[in-house]
Amino acid sequence: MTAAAEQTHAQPGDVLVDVQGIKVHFPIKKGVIFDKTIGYVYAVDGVDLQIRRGETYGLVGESGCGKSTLGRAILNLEPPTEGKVVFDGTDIASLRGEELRRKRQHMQMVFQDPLSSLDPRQSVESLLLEGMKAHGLVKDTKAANARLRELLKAVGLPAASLQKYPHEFSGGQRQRIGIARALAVDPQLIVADEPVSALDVSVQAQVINLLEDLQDRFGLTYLVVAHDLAVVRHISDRVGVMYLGALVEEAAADDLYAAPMHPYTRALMSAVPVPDPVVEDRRERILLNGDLPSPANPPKGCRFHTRCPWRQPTQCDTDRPALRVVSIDGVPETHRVACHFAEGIASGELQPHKVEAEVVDPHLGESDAHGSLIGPATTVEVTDTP
Amino acid sequence: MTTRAYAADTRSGQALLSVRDLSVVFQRHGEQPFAAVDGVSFEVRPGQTVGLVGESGSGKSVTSLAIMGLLPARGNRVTGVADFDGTDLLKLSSGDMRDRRGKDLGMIFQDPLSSLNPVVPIGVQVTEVLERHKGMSRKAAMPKAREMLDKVGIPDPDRRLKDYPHQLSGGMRQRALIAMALACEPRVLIADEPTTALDVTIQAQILQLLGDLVRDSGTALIMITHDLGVVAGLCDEVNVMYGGRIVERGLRHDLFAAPRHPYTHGLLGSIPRLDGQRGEPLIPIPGSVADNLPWDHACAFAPRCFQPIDVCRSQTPGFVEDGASALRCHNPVGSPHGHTAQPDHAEVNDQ
Amino acid sequence: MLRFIVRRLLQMVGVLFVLSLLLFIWLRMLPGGTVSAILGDRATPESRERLTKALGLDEPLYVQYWRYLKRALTGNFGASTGVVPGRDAFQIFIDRFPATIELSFFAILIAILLGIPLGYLAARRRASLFDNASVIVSLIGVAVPVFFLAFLLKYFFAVKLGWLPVSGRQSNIDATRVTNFFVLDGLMTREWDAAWDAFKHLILPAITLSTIPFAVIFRITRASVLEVLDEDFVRTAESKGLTNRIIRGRHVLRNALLPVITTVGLQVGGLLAGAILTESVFSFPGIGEALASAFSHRDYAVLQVLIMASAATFVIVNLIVDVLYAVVDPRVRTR
Amino acid sequence: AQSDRESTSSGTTGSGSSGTAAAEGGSDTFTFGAAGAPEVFDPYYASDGETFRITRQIFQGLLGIKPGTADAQPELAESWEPSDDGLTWTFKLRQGVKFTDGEAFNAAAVCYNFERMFEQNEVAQAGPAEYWAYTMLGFKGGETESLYKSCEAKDDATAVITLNRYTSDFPVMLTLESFSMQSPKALKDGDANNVQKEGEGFKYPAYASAPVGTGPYKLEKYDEANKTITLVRNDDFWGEKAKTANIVFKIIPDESTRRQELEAGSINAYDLPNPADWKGLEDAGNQVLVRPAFNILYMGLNPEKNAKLQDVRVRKALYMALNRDQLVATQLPEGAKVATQFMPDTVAGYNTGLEATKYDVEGAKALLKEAGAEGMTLQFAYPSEVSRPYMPDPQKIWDALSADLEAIGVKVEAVTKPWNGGYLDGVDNGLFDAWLLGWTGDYNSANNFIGTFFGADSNDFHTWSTDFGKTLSKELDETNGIVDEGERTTAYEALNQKIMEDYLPGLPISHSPPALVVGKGVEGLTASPLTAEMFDTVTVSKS
Amino acid sequence: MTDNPKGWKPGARRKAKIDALAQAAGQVQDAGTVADTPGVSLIASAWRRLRRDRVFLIGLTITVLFLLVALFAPLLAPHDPTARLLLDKVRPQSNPIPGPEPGFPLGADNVGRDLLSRLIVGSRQTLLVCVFATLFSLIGGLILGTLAGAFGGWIDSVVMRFVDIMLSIPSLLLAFSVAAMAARPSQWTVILAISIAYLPIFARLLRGSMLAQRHSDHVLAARALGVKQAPIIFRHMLPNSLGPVIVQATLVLATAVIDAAALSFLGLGNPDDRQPEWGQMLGAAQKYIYDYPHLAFYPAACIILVAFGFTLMGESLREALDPKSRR
Ligand SMILES: Nc1ncnc2c1ncn2[C@@H]1O[C@H](COP(=O)(O)OP(=O)(O)OP(=O)(O)O)[C@@H](O)[C@H]1O
Ligand SMILES: Nc1ncnc2c1ncn2[C@@H]1O[C@H](COP(=O)(O)OP(=O)(O)OP(=O)(O)O)[C@@H](O)[C@H]1O
Ligand SMILES: [Mg+2]
Ligand SMILES: [Mg+2]
Repeated sequence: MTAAAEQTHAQPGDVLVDVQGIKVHFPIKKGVIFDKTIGYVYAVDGVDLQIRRGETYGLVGESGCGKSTLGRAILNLEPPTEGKVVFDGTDIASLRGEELRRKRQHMQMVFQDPLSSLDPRQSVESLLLEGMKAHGLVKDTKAANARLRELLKAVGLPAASLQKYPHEFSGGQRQRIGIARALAVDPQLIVADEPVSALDVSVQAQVINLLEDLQDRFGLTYLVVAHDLAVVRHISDRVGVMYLGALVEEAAADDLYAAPMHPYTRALMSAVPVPDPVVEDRRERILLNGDLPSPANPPKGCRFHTRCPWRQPTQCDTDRPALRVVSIDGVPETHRVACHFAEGIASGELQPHKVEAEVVDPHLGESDAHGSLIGPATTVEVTDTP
Repeated sequence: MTTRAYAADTRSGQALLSVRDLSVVFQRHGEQPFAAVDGVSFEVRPGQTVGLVGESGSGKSVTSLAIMGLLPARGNRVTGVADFDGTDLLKLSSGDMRDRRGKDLGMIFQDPLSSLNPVVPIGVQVTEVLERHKGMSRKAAMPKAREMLDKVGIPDPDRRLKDYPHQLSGGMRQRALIAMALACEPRVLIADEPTTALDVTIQAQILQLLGDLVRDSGTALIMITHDLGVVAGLCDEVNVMYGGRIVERGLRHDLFAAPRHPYTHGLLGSIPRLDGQRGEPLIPIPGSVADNLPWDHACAFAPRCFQPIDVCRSQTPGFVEDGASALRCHNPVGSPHGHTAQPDHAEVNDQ
Repeated sequence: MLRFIVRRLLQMVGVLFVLSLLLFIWLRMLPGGTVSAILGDRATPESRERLTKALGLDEPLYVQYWRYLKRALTGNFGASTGVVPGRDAFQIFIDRFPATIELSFFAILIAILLGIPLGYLAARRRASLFDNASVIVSLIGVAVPVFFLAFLLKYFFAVKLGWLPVSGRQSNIDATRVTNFFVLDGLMTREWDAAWDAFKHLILPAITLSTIPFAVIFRITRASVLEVLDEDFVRTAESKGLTNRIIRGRHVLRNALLPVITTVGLQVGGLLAGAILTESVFSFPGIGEALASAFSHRDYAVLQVLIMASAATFVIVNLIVDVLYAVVDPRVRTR
Repeated sequence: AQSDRESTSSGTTGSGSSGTAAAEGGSDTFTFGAAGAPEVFDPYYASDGETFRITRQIFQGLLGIKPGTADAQPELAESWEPSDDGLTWTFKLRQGVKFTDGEAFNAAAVCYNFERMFEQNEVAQAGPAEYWAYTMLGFKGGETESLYKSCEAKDDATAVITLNRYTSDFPVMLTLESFSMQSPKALKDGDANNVQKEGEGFKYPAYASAPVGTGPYKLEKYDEANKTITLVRNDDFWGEKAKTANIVFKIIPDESTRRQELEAGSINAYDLPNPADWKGLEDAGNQVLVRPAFNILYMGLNPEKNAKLQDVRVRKALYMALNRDQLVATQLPEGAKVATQFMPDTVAGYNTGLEATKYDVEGAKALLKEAGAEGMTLQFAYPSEVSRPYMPDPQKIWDALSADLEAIGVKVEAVTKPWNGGYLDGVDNGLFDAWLLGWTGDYNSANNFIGTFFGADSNDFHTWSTDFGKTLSKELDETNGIVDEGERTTAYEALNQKIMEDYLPGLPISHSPPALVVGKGVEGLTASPLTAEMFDTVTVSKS
Repeated sequence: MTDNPKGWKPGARRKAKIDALAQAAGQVQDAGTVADTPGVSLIASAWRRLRRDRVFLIGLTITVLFLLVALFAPLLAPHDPTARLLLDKVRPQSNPIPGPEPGFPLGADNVGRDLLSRLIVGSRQTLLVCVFATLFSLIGGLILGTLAGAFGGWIDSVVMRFVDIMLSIPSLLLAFSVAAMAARPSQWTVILAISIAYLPIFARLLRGSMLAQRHSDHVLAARALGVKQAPIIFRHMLPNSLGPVIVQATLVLATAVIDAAALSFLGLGNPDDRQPEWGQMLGAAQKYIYDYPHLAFYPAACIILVAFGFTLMGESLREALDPKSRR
């Protein structure tokens, strides 16, 4: 975590959210009579990140890697087990009760599933007013009404929506309501947890554009959580890639795409389908073997070593790499990666190999012996490197 | 309405499954009849992958279920032809259809966990197909089932045979489903959003598996998805559905290079691409599916279209086929009436 | 799994302990009491006082409870004062328990054998005449008061037709008692007539007792089959072209029965409650009848033992059901 | 009036026996539907009718009861003679009688029995030996002096019992089933007196489940799991052998079930059919045997609780308000009578001259006004969960009476408690202004009625809080002490009149005949006012 | 790298983007998705579904009839239900229960009170018993369930152990004991007894759905919004957990009547029969059941009918509120 320490001293004024070594461990309970904790799900296990005022920070990673938990922990909706979240100068991870509640005015959340995140029994009006009331922003009804209209207009909903209930809207409109609700209290930070993944492809763009537009108008800071790398890259200034509770790579969005350094980022990028047959036909595809290990029992050393095609003996299995700036020409300081061999991989010195997966499944490698239909799915196929 | 039967493309052999003018009308007690699928025609040849794309509710699943004869027994009316190797599947008795399912026609569903019986071991779920269609005993079928699991890349198949679905990871479950569908070597495989519930890295594995399968065994694959990216990588031919009808068809390179239907066009323009330029605003398709017009006397997509013309709201567009491609649009992108896909179409539309 | 069982059993001990305390206080707060029940309308203040003192009921509650607890821990739950005066309360439980088990067993058997198939059929033919009719029948079973139903059953099958006995557990015949499960005893000793006779005595009370569990099992089965029929895996099974028999048995029923199993467990509590009425109207010498009689006699010792035993039975049966559930449902098993 | 464990019958003493004749062509089993389980088979420790019904067939007392009446008759004692002061009683015993365990019945056995009853441990004194405590008033070494002093076996055939004080209840009280003669050897072997406290109940010795008497039947088995009791004929019985070889008591607590069992033919008789069922039962070919009423239903009044009741005019006004004729006609079984005093007419000392108080609403109102108690409030209680021979349906009786009271402007507050669940407690503790209760005589003695009601220092009627209470108690004591029977009877008659006309401590309502029903083909059963039916004369024809 | 048909330059023309966006939003309005009709709440839309449900309508009709009868009972009853009009005809042996005669279509009871009037007026007490018993158990269950479900943790553990203990005692016995505890039995003791017997069921049910609500997105959203604890519980969690509880309540309404009858049967019911109640009439009828089964039949039939009505309503409510069965 030395890298993180360095960062905190950088430009404190500019940083809105400073997450320091945050951990969220969910206890696994079992026991006679009284529940006894027999283990933990290491959902988030030591993450440092800074979000600057006005920027959009994207967080990607596969299902279950802890993105949502991290997002919630930052808002203290999931009390962190360890670590600090300094928001605008206050450590919110340590806040409780009324103090925390007051602080919430400045940090809001937009949820993945627009329907389930809206109380089905409240009309849009009461949904929107609720937050304002909670923070004493409603002075008189007239002003409140004007404010509601303004909000709806900002998210592109007609004023008639106020008297309606969430189930009467389409998916995209519901997400707009969710966004309006977050905006209602004039927040500085909005954590958007998969804001578009539940939406139909054709309306995703509406919401993405809306988010960007609102950022421009209100100077918002975003933390956008998503599993769709394309979406994240599209809207984010900086992107963090998570794997099994920790950040494995962090860079400006364009840098990350131009030169992914972590083997996992590379695999992830190569796996995202592109709606273009030309690209699809020629692209490099790194097929990973096996599945995400359980966060309750994460592998020792580098968390990715069980699936990593570039895994090197011993060090990867024992040492957990920290996020660091790599010393490669042309790679900016803001591009950090948690891999022991990032330089070797980038230079091509190290070549990918067949993964003998362990932990997840001891017999994984044997499948080839029996004339598998799918061929060497366990190896990296490099059909065409651009 | 000028729906013609889809003329088989003779370029690479005979169609194995040819769906013609398939319509499914749902009629619930006391409600208006509702055509979820309306005159859909397409065909698929051995070794070919045909994609069916479109957003939620466009009738993709209903189409596939109709072909498989799996729609609920009551409350719907299916018309049209699903010609499989000379027999019309839609005319078969339920018993005969039962004989075909699993043997000639295989199907893979979206959510691998809910599609597997949680209380029956994987092995039994694979062998039961063999027992049913190959007349094998459970004992004889086991080694074959093991072989199938192995084939789809499930490690340690012996152990997995005895496992229950919840003990498998998402990717493995989907593989198990594929193994089941493939156990009797069906000639047509319908995959209904087989990767939607999976992570990207796992999705890549499964797509690879399906691609190899079609290539190696000559199975005809109907790939249903809403993800254009998936289609771009896998399908030979793509059908785009909207509001229960196919609105555009084309070979994959043609379709992606020059989408002609405003919906296809809008779709391509509204999804961010990993390889695109960042910061470039997306052009959303306005509105949502709920805005659809009925097809009877209009184009269903007209309310969301960026270049509608008057006739769009008053007349049903016909399905015009031209070799491998086909289109259902009054004012295709690039046609004289409308505007080519210019980025500033939004401004034009202001008028 | 073993941990789970041990844990639940330990929990049960805790529950029973708290229950014993609450029960102890509660029973003694009831108006009336053992003393008036024993002395009846001849009681004089003097005899009342004498007896209260003799029974130690004049001491502070905590002293009484402490004494009770000490005794109970050695297995001595006190002597009955009303149900069978002088008899060890626990012995009464032992005497009566087999009857209730036998009765409940047959009742739940009837409920299951009727409820599950009917529920399944009703779900498959949803909204049909058959479906509606069976829903109504199940309702009538619940809404008709036990004594009325029992009366009608006895009237037709015992008095008018003479097919079945009116009440009791067995005719006064020479039957060897081994386990006090009369049907079982008859079978074990090959006294077929005794077994048959005991069985005949069970039919009407078992039917009466089964109405509520039947209705519940029927409805749960119906609802859960309806739910399972909509599941994706049934569609998968259909897509594999499996025969109807396998789809219904292996895929639909096996899943639909999971909630039914839990329900059956919970019905045990209901059965014990139902047994109070059913056994009373059929003079069936089981726990329920003893409870009713103990209650009207304020027979503390017996009430205490029986209620605690009922609670323990309830907990244990539900433990068994949970274990069974785990056996049937692999998802639970590995957790 | 036994203490009532089951909400049913009550019964009493010893047994008489008649001749035997082997049943011919009949069934060898008589099945009786009992309403409740017996307590203990040692009648000395029992107090309820269900037990006595069974033990009565097994045991006999020195004195028996004449069938169909409440009167005493010789049984194991052929005759008895008091001394002039009434303190020494010489019993001439029947000879050649054997207990069913082979022991001889003689004077030594009699004295053994009395000494055994007299000498009880503390536990038994407190509860189980209820009847002795109640009639003999004390035990050996106890605080209170017992009536019983000693017993002496003059010779095998002569037993002399000495009392400490005279009471008119002696020797009739020996008809009580509790005072039956039991085999000394069996008592000894079975450690019969060893009653122990166990928890909040009593544990009875082995003898209590293996009783040995001299009666026409022996206990065969008590099948607790099946709740049946089987008796078999005592073939060595000294008198006429029982006509039916077996008696089975099947315990069926629910009344309508008993009736169904009878109709189905699986029992031959049961006790206390609901009066509403009598007609239906008879129509179906059964016999309803109505017992002469040996009971009294009264409305108790508590002048201590409600001061208005201190005034006899108020009590009289209430009495006049009650339309008892209508009550008897509409709510009580046929044969029920309006009560004129606190005892049935078969008891010696009954005053035939007394007339029932007239139903007179206006008079009642006037009297109430005169007493200044217009619009008084009366908290009037009745029991739930119970049905007694003297009140088959307490609620309905209460309904009728309270409606009558309201008709004269009394405000009636309803109170009800379950019989064992606070009602009896409430009466004893004086919680109610007025209440419904009654009494079935234990034996034919006036003292057993009015002596019990108003005699003691404290009683349910709280007479000691009234101006007449002490006088009445003294008068009762004196009358009870008159040794000469004729003189005593006259005195009781006079006292009854005084009670009704001057004191009116409570309001006697009615006497209701309880019944017993036997099925088709059952002959030879005589209903007893004391519910002391003997079954040895019963024959059951196979039908 | 790829062909980019739109030819946009990165980061260019923000303004155009916003215009396009405004346009898109405008079109949504044009399309008329969000019409100017007032909103329809979830309940309203459930009601719309229920209105077409024949089963529900039958149940509703029965229930409403019952309510109307109870409401207008004094007007409907031909006689005073407490007046012993036919008492003179009562003879314990020959005619314990007067049969029908002109003006008394169902005859009278054993003290000569008009049976029909008692049935009609009895609907009131019956309604009282079932409504209040359900209400009390609901309120009790709501309190316990809310405590357990809203706070979780040790409160949950303690409350739920308590509820478990209550559940492990057969409910009738529980009702017994409560009824027997009462110093003065009345319909209120019956009500109390029944409500205590059902309380644990409501508590469990509510806790279950409350716990689910606790982790639901919309509750999290409210928390994230900084809404205070009390409104979260009472505006978000509770209302959304009530569905299954309400359904259960309609079923308890039905069983409460039956249980009241059982208590009466065991002699623990309301002893004052001057206010008739069906359960108690049924309990009283058992004495005469052999020869006069109609005494039991009428109240039993009424109870069955009403229970049937409530159950039908409950079942169709359950279906209507279950998102799965909507399809
Ligand atoms: N409340 C909780 N209790 C226990 N474990 C939890 C809890 N919430 C999340 N987890 C576990 O923590 C891990 C990370 O969960 P999280 O929801 O943050 O993942 P995610 O990256 O958002 O995944 P997804 O893309 O599926 O939303 C998972 O293994 C999850 O099972
Ligand atoms: N059993 C049914 N009864 C009535 N309507 C149905 C039924 N099944 C599907 N529909 C309707 O038919 C339309 C098409 O549904 P379908 O499932 O084919 O869509 P889809 O394209 O597969 O969408 P998705 O991407 O969400 O799976 C939808 O509007 C749906 O509501
Ligand atoms: Mg997430
Ligand atoms: Mg679909």
